Amino acid sequence: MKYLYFPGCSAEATGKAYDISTRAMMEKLGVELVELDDWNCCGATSYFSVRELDSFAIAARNLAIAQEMGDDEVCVICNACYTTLAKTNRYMAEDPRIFEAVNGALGAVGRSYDGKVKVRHIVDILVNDIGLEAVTERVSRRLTGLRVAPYYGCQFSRPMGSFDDVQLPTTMDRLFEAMGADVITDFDAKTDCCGGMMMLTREDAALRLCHELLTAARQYKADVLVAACPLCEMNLEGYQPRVNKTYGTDFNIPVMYFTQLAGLALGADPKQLAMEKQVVSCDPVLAAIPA
Amino acid sequence: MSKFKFAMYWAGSCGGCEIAVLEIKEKILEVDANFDVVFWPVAVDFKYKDVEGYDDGYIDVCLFNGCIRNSENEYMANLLRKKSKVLVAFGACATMGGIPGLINEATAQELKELVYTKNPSIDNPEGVFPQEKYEVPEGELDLPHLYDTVKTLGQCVDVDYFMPGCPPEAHQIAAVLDVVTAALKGEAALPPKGAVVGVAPKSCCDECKRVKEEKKIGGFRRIWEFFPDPEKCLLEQGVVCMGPATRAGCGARCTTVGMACRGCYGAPDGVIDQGAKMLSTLASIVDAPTPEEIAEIAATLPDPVGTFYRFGLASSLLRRAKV
Amino acid sequence: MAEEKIGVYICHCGTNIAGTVDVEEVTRWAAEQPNVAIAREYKYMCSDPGQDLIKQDIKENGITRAVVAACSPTMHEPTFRKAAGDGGLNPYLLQMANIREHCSWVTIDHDAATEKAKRILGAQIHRLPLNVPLQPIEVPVNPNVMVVGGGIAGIEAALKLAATGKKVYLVERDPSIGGHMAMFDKTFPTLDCAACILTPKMSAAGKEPNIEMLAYSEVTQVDGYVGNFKVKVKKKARFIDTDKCTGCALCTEACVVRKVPSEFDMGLSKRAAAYIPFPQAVPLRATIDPTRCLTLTGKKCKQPCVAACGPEAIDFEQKDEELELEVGAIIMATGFQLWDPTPETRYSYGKLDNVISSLEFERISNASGPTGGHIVCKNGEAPKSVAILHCVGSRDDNHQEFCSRVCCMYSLKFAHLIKEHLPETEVYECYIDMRTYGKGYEEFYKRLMNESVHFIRGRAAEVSAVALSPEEQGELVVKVEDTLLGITRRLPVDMVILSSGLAPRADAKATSQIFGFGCSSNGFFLERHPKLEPVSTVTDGIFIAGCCQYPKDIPDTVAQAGAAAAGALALVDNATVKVEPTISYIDPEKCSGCHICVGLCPHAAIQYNAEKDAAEVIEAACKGCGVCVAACGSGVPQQRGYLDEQIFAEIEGALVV
Amino acid sequence: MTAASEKESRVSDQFEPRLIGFLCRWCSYNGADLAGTSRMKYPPNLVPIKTNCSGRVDPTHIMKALAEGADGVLIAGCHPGDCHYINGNYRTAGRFPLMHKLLEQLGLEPGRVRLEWVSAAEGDKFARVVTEFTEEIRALGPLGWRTQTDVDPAKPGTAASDRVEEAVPA
Repeated sequence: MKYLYFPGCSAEATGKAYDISTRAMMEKLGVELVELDDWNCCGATSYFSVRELDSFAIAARNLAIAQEMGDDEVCVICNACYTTLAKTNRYMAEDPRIFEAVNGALGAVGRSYDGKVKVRHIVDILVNDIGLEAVTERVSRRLTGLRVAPYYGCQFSRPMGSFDDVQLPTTMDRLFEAMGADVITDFDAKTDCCGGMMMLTREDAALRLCHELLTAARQYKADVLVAACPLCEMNLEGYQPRVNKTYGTDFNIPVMYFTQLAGLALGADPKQLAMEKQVVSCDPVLAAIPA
Repeated sequence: MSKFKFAMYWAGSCGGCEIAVLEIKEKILEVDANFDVVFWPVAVDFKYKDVEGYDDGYIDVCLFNGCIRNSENEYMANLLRKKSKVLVAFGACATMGGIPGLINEATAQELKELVYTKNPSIDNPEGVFPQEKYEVPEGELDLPHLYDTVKTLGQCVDVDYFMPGCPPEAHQIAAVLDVVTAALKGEAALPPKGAVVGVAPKSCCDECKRVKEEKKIGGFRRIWEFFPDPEKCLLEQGVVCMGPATRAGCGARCTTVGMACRGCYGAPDGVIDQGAKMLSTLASIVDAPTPEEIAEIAATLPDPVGTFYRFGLASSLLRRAKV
Repeated sequence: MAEEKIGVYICHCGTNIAGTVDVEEVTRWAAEQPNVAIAREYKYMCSDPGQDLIKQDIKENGITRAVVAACSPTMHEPTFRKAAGDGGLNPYLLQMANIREHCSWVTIDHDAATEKAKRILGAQIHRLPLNVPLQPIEVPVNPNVMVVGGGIAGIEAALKLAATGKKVYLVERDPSIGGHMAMFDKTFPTLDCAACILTPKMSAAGKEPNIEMLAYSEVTQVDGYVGNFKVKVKKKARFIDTDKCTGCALCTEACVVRKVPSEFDMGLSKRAAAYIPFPQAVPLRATIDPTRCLTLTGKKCKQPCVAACGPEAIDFEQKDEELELEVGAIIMATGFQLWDPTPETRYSYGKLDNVISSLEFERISNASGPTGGHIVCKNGEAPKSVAILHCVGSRDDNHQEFCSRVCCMYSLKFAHLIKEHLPETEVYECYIDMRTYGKGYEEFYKRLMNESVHFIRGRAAEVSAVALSPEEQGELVVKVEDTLLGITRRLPVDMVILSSGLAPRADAKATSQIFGFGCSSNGFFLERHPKLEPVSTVTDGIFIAGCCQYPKDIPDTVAQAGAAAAGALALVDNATVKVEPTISYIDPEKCSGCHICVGLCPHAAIQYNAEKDAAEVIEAACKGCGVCVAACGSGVPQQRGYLDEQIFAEIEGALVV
Repeated sequence: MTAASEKESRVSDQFEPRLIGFLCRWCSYNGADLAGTSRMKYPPNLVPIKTNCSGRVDPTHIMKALAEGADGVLIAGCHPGDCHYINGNYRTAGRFPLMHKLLEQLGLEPGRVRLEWVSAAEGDKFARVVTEFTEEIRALGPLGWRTQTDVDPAKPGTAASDRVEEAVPA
């Protein structure tokens, strides 16, 4: 198996561990990831609300490159990238004017895009292409007894919900159940917003959201929160100290990229999964699961 | 009194019609008693120029069999029309194009390629094709121009009567000749111009003795695949029988001996496209629980054109394949 | 064909047609078409002066055929055919060309619209000379009416019809009539008790000699046509001899199976396997639940019910009965079902206690309900705070796109009832828009605002049990944005009521197929015309009333039931009804008796006549689908009004321009 | 407004297909009416012809339309199960694929004859179908059956490809 891979900007900075663990995990699954040539930011910024058409063009450039590389689908790991690229496809398909305008822009740099490259979230690929059986077969370190709270975030299945339920996504639940974890399936904060980029502009608002999420995780007695998006992961983990300071709480909940925990179950070494990069120590998690 | 003038011509067809005339057996003597043959290439040696020499309307009755396949056919059609009082389109080919009409699925060029190169039994490395004009020491030889589209006689010239059948049944031929003779003698009236003669009213099913009941079939079968019930309607047994969309007159000879009707007598009155109608009939009796299944079964019929337009493609609404 | 003098009448329909189609140009063009003697245009052809144009031309100018280019024939064909008839022309020598719905309204470009209008009109002009005079077929009408569904709509319609002396079959699926209204406590905005106004009607229906009540029964098959429907009804076995049963309910007390969730109480109370759904049930007869009764499920039982039943009404051998009824008209009043809030996962319905549906609250607040009318939480304590969430499943692309019209009002009613029972309890109404459109509704809303209910304009985002503060501990937390204050709020409450929308019956589609009419895209029964025929269906003789057509409140339902009853009466009160003569006929002189059409007729209207060796059409049974016409290989069956040559002519005419 | 109908209103010099649509009276014709009352816009190329049931539509009608110069033919009926005549549309479902196969043998592009189930409530679907159909046929170009056989099939004549002076054999 081989996939074209779009890491996204965060994967080169705050979300480095996500990129590293993704590659490690896929290697364990025998899946080859071919990084997209000369890719650029997906455009998932406030720019979308400033100049929408330009943002479409920015996103479409990546898809155009994927098309040039002769692939009809591209794997993304970030919820924001996923939504943005999928949205671009959808708008180009539904509005010929956008289609023409975007291709006009791409034409200026000698590219064109037919709108046919499918955007695939890595969770989608894991559960629907590789399949839970195949994954389970390769599990060498079952996550028995570990209370996992899968956190999907708001852009995982919304608004499109292409491969999972819009309101109540369950793909990661099923993935970690297959890996033997004690998954908190009724974790009802699983699609609440983490605050996203608000952390930079309206920190108070973002912190409140994180506080809610962490409280929920605690009330559901989660050993670990797993995220499928660099921004979610950073807000929930990196800002725990500030949440504690603001709300007088004492959260110290491990938050991991789902690829890290899955990689662990698939027998990857914590180093390969860049787990030392985590702000909140993952040792309790490692301790909780039998080696 | 002098005898009436009889002519028969063989255009694009197999010659079966010519033989069929002899099928009337001793009745041929009556024909001889009443008619002088003034043109009948297969029987008597006349040349085209003889016919060209006749006065217009010199011929009393001309039985014209075969379709209009090439320029020579068309030339003779026009010539004989001019020279004949009564011009009869004789047989399936003349009335509706017949078997040769099936070439309307392709073009003359495709046909030539098939016959002179593509045919597996052909050894023609130089790719020699018949030329319409060819120089020889004695001068220039020429062949008629082969048409892309087979036409019926009626599509080229004004026809007085149409007599379908591949070939027309002997008893029908005899009957028609009787009527014409009587009419020429002034003893009877000719049928209205343009009439279809030598046929019976209703469809072939009317003459077919098989027991007919409600028809619902789950698929199509060919008679070599099973032993059809000799009493039961063939259509009900899944055999594609053109009977319902075919004019009566032959006496249902095929179905009587267990062969499905091929439709050589053409469509009954009121049906303008035999093939389309039969397609509708056949598809309508396909039965299954869901529309999807019905559609699947219906689509399993091989070669719809050859099945439904075996004789009638040239006279159908579409007449030929897209070129 | 004979020389015909065709009159062409082109309607402007104000600007509806003339705004897009160049009517003058089309008229000029029409005048030059073969056989056209006169071509006129007029602002409103359907107006009296417009119709008079046609009548005059027939009388004074010897018009022998006419075509009206205007709206859809489904709209005005009867109007114009009648006009032709009045003018002395056979109505079926008039055709309509639909240049409004199919042309002016759907086309942007004016030239293109004008050309299309010519093609549509041309088809009819070409066809007309081939039209033949037809006489509508007059068939006798069966005076009986069937009403399907015994809710308030069905009861009302049945009573109205019975009052005119017509025999009515009232078919109800459940053991008792009453429907949803019987479950309600109060009705908005007047707050009169539902039982007080419904039960009299229920018992009246039960006593009415002209109403034959078929409770616990379902329609399985419908044949026939307007005025002459043949309906198969399955009378499900109650395992009770209803003639003997007195409704004393001793069997229910004796029954040993006691833990069956009561449908009538939304599962909030339990009933026995032998049961009477509710005390005011009509007919007041017991029913034995075959899925729960020990005897009927093949288990051991001492059958105390048999011992308890004085009149020996219990009959475990009873079988389903199939009745064949003949009626002239049918009224559909099959109602709605509450939209099940489970898929709206963010509201945690079925996951968290005390998140309840509106119908559950109706039962809880009902004096005859499971709590005796005491509004309490699962733990039996009165809620100190209640949140009522509007538009659950409604106005939502993920669920039901439409507004159910009644939820705002019943939510206000709930708030009032809570305040009435528990004045100290805080009530929050989380709404998108407050839609109080009916008589006295807005006033009721105003009244509630003075009953210190909290109105929060905002669709609730989520109901969660996650507490962020001590006061949220053990509470249900409703997250909602107050769009008027521009803040998000967390409301800790003891009870959440989900004001679900009204949904089509799960089997509405199947039902509509049994009766032979369609459903709208939202799943409710499709009316013949949204404005002018809201209680008719495309099938003549079948009417619809109440929530099976679309969500509506009780007053509208009752009004519609009356309208449907009037529609049915207008039909069955006549001895005969005229049906379209566009049916098939077979010329035995041409038919070879091959039997193909016989087996294909969907209505068994073709039979084989052995002595003629030909098929023949049973006129009364033929509905005019034309399947036989298309299927016959010899082109023998033909359909009046849709002859092959007429269709061919339309094709030619449509392609001349 | 659909992109297609928008184009249709702008561009005038392009090929305008001539389409015939057989609509069953109970579902599809009313669906087309609904598209009208809802003021949905679609290209003007299709002329509807009303039949009581799609089961009344005889393949002969389709052939006739094509022979008369139509570039495409649409047959629209009730969804299976919704047929006002119980199962009339089942017959349509059976005839259609067989006719399709026959027309393909005669070199017709499959897209030229189309079958759709359109209910009385699906005005939007009707508008969409006509828009798509028009654009597809526009892309296929003219069928021009008349010009290729150069005859009104009813009347005698000569195929264009066959025009030669009367050849007199030696």
